[in-house]
Amino acid sequence: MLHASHLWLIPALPLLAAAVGAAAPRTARRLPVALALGAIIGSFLLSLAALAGALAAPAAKLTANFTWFWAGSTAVRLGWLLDPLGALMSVLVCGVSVLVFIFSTAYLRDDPRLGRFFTCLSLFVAAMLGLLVANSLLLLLVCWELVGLASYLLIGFWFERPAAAAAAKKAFITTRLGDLGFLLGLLWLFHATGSSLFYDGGAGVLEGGALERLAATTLPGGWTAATGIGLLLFAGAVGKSGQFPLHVWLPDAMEGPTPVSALIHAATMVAAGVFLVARVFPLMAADQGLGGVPVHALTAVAVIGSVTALLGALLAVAQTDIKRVLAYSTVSQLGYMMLAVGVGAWEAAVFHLITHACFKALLFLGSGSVIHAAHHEQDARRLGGLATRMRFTYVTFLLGTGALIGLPLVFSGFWSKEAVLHAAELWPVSHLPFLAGLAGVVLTAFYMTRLVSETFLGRARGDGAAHAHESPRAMTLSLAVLAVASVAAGWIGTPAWPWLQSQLTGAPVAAHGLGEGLGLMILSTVLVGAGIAAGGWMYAHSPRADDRAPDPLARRFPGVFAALVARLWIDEFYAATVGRLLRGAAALAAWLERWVWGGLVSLTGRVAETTGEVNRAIDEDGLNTGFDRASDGLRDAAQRYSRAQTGEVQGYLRAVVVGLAVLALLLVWGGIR
Amino acid sequence: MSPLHLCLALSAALFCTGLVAVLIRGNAILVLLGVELMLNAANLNFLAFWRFGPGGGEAGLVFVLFSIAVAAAEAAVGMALVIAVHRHLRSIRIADANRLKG
Amino acid sequence: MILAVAPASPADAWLERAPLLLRDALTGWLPDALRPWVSALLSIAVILGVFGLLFAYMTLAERKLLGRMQNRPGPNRTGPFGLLQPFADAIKALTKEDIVPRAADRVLHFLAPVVLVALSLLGLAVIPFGRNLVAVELEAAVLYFFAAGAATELSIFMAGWASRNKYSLLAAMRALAQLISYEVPLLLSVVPVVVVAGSLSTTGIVAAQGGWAAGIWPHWHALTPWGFSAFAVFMIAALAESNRSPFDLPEAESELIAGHLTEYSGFKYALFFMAEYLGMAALSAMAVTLFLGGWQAPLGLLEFVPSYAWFGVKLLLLLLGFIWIRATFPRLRIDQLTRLSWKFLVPLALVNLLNGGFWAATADWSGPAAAVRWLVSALLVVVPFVALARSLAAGYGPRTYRYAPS
Amino acid sequence: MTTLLAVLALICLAPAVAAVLVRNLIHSALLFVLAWLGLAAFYLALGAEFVAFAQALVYVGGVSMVALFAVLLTRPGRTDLLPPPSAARAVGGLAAVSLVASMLASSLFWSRLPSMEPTAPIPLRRLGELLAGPYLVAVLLVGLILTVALIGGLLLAAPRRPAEGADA
Repeated sequence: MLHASHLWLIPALPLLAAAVGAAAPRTARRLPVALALGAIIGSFLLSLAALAGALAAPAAKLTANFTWFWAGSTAVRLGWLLDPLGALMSVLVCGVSVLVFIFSTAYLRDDPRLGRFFTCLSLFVAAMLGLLVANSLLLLLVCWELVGLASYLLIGFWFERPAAAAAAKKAFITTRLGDLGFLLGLLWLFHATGSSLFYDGGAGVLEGGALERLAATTLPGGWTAATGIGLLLFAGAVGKSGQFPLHVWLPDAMEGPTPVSALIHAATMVAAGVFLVARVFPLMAADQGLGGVPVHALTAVAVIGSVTALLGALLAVAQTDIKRVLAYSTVSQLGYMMLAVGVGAWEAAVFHLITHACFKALLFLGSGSVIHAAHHEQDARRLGGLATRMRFTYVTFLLGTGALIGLPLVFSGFWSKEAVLHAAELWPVSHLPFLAGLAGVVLTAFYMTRLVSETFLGRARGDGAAHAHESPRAMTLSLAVLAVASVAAGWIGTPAWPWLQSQLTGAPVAAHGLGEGLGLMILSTVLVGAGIAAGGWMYAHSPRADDRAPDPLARRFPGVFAALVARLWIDEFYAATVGRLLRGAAALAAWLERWVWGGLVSLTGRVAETTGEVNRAIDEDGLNTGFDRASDGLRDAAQRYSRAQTGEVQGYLRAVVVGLAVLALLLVWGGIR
Repeated sequence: MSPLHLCLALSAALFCTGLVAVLIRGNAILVLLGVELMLNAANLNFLAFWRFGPGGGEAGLVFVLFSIAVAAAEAAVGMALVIAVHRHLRSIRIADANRLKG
Repeated sequence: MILAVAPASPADAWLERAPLLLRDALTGWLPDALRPWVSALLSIAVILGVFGLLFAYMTLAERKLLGRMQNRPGPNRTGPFGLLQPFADAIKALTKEDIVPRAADRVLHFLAPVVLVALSLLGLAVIPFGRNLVAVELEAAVLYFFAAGAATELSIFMAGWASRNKYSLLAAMRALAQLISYEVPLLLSVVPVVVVAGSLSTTGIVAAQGGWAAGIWPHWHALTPWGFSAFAVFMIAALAESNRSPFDLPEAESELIAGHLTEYSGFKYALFFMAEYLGMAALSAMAVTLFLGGWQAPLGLLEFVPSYAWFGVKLLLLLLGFIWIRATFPRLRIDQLTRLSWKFLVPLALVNLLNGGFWAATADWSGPAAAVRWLVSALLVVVPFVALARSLAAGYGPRTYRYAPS
Repeated sequence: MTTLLAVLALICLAPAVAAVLVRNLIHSALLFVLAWLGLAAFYLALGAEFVAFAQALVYVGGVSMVALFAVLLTRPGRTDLLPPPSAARAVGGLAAVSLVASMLASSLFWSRLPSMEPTAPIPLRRLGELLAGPYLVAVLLVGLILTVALIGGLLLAAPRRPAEGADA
């Protein structure tokens, strides 16, 4: 059991490790590693204690608030919040982090900047944990930005590579666009409610009074303050969670080391957006029952989520880089989560977030194992035939794949995706998101089958794959633990036993058995089967001969495939629109700078120059003569007096005694009494 | 002339002698000995007021003992300094030791 | 400051009272105001006479004994057994030409032997030669003794420097180094005696040594572990203080051709000799007073012998010891000399200080506890001695000599 | 009493003055010794027996030895004995004399010091009790100072090892 006022310990441990690691000499390689591992394990244990505390009273929002500083008469208050959502997420983040840390010790064993890597990882985890236990939107934003900074450092960890440096910048700038919305939303919220605390014994922004006031505040055009704030906050989540249209940074972020990818895409950074939306769900939902609102905040979330889910799955189909396939898959799955939040089932979103964290971490670490074994070859076309050489990795990768595509009944992904789709099906506004989700299911099964077949089946098509060996123990250990979690994590939220949902909402959710969603389950099973069949027919049935052979899909649908390979020209579109706009603006600014402002500046300069000339004349001819003479006098006098400083002790003493003698004579004979 | 006045007069004269030694002798050793003489003059004052003063002056006697002990320490360190300076400058004229730079 | 005018105690034996009775007979007719002064003058005269004679016959004894030890007869021509030799020497010294080098500092050259003799005599004033025989009774007599003795080396320095002779100057340097080195253990070895006796006065210290343990073991300080250690340190330091062999570096006939004495002749030379023996006698007398029970008899049944006789016997024994040591040991080098003092005697004396403090603190231990007290005290002497000796001797083996092949 | 003290004062003062004035360093140092001995005698006459002996022991047996040793070790050459410029000497001497003359004058002619009867001298035992009782801390501190001075003197005067100083 951990009291809310001690929650700060959870992020403080990794933060301390990061601070010490940063201060440690560059030659000390082991110290940051040991510190980071110790700190994250300590945080994990603390998180478990916190979870125990939270589950003891699921509905109670246990908080510990304090005043940071006073701005005038307004207190800026921060605090810690202990509820099942935050505690579960902490356990998840810490657990995955522990495994990723262990994996990294083997994966980056020979890297000269191992210590720096673990320092950054610790900072990253610390920021993420701080974000989870924060009871203040302001504190959350601080940690949010720290997460961004740490991700920038980690994606650009191999900064010698231009691609990595560019990807780091891209991730940072793209997410910053969303963060701008977040910041505006925060300011607006603070302005409207005078508080940034989530829960404050009735006075917090997520509690009744504030929500009613926000929903009642109307703006021109029928908007309410709640909608505006919700949409702005969602903009931050869009950036962080790689939602359309800001998803472009996420696949590029694969330039970072694979453990970083696992951490970013599985548990921490991308989860932050979903977590934010889930955390402020009451605010997002505040405008729900109101008529006359043009767009409800949650509707926007659902639409964006469904588009992202479909788009990510589509783009994943044509990728050849293992990690990029997984990255687009992450984009797609994040879309599912947003979709779930948008249709009001935020607990389903969190459920999917948890299961996804497990199996996506597994898949990324598995791909890392493959890449490590294949001498940093990550193009699936040049791999193949690894099933026999890396049996353990293959089996765990298969388990992860099963969880991702949602093989029925056993695998976790099935249950969580079923919960999401079930909620989407019941959404009264539109059926389009539901249909997009179903399409995504097919595509997911298809591209994962393609990936597994190309990577593991057939025969080796490159030197790296031909000489691959099973990875070291530290890697396979992490894989084994995650594989177990990938399978088992789904059992906590089945329709027959919705434990997770009832803990999250704080109210018992009735077990409705399998009957209600049975049709949907059968439907998705069929769709999954279709996807596997199509993938297997195309790729596993007749594996490609060598790495130059064209993709089977490209032979059948060349136009579609080319469009997908080009990622639907979204990056090019940005370059052509936003980029050109910016370039034009820059050119305009340069022109203005050179001819208009430049002229003004030159004129001002000329005026100043002339004034200066006049001043100089007055100074040199008038004032300086006097000063020069005074300075000369001063210097001469100083020289004369410095001659008294002979360095001879007796001279000084003599002076002292003469002074004393004069004093004594005055006192004795001079009549001064 | 009372004994107390005599003591004070002798003390003043000794102090003067020591001071003159410090001021007009060029040799560091003699300067140090002059300082010792000045200390002695001060000791004499303590003793004089212990003996002829308004009473309760046991502290005066004890203080002289301490003063003598400290003077011995001072002499030892002073002479060691003189030797060190001599080794460095090949001179014990106090006027030659007029630079901070060694 | 009390001049010795104590009346003779009628309880004492006649021999014991004899000196005092004699004094009273000689001064009894004087007015009371003059009596202390005359008796003080009398004491001075007696001391001068006794120690002058002692000096004369010590030189003879030394020459005879050294001669016997070196397998030769020694002086035997002047008078029976050479007994008139000292007087012959004195006459010779008085009649010889007094040579003063032209470059010498005449004043200091003259002053040095005079001052030396005067200072050597000063210390004798506070020695209690017998039960009532002390010239000056002082509260801080021990301190006075060492203050008076402190200046003796100064006169050796004066002699060495005033001679304007490089050997003499070397002797002066050595004398200063030796004095600075050995003054410390000398004084430190006395401190435990003062602590245990609880007095700085010589008569008090002698009184503290009266009586016998178990009727036969005198309470002399030298017969306790700490006292023995202090006694040994004191005697070694005393040897050095009086410039006696093996510490006769300022003189060092074989290296410095008599050092500070090189440029002295005639009566001044004789004065130096006199001062050496007087100093030796004074230090020995102090050693007797501090450690050997002063005038106390060694056994109760021997108390009928007058106290001053006991004192004389002990003094003579110590002086003969000086001569014996001179015949036995070779001279030390200057570095050995200083090392012996700073690295061996001073630490030993410091530990012994602790030991004396322990002895004083446990004065009331009796019975079995007394045995523990003796054991602890003995350990405090033996352990530091062995440890110091071993650490100093580390790296030194028995000396081996290599001879060139014949 | 006063006569005795006056005589002793002269015995003390005359060598001190001479010590300051003579050219010869050794003579000067020996005259200082004489002055200190005279001062010890003066203390004795004042009834401060212990202090007098301590003075003789420390100054005659310690300080003077160290000073003479320093004189011999440093072997002053001709230039070392050169006094400061005579003008400076005159100024210093005049200042010192006038300073002390005013002190003298004020103490002898204007001071309203009562001419007290001498207090009883302190028995030696009482002095020991004072030193071991109320002044124990001071005694320990003085011991510490002496130890530090001894070590400091050793370090200062010890020749530098050749490895450390090139000019040693």
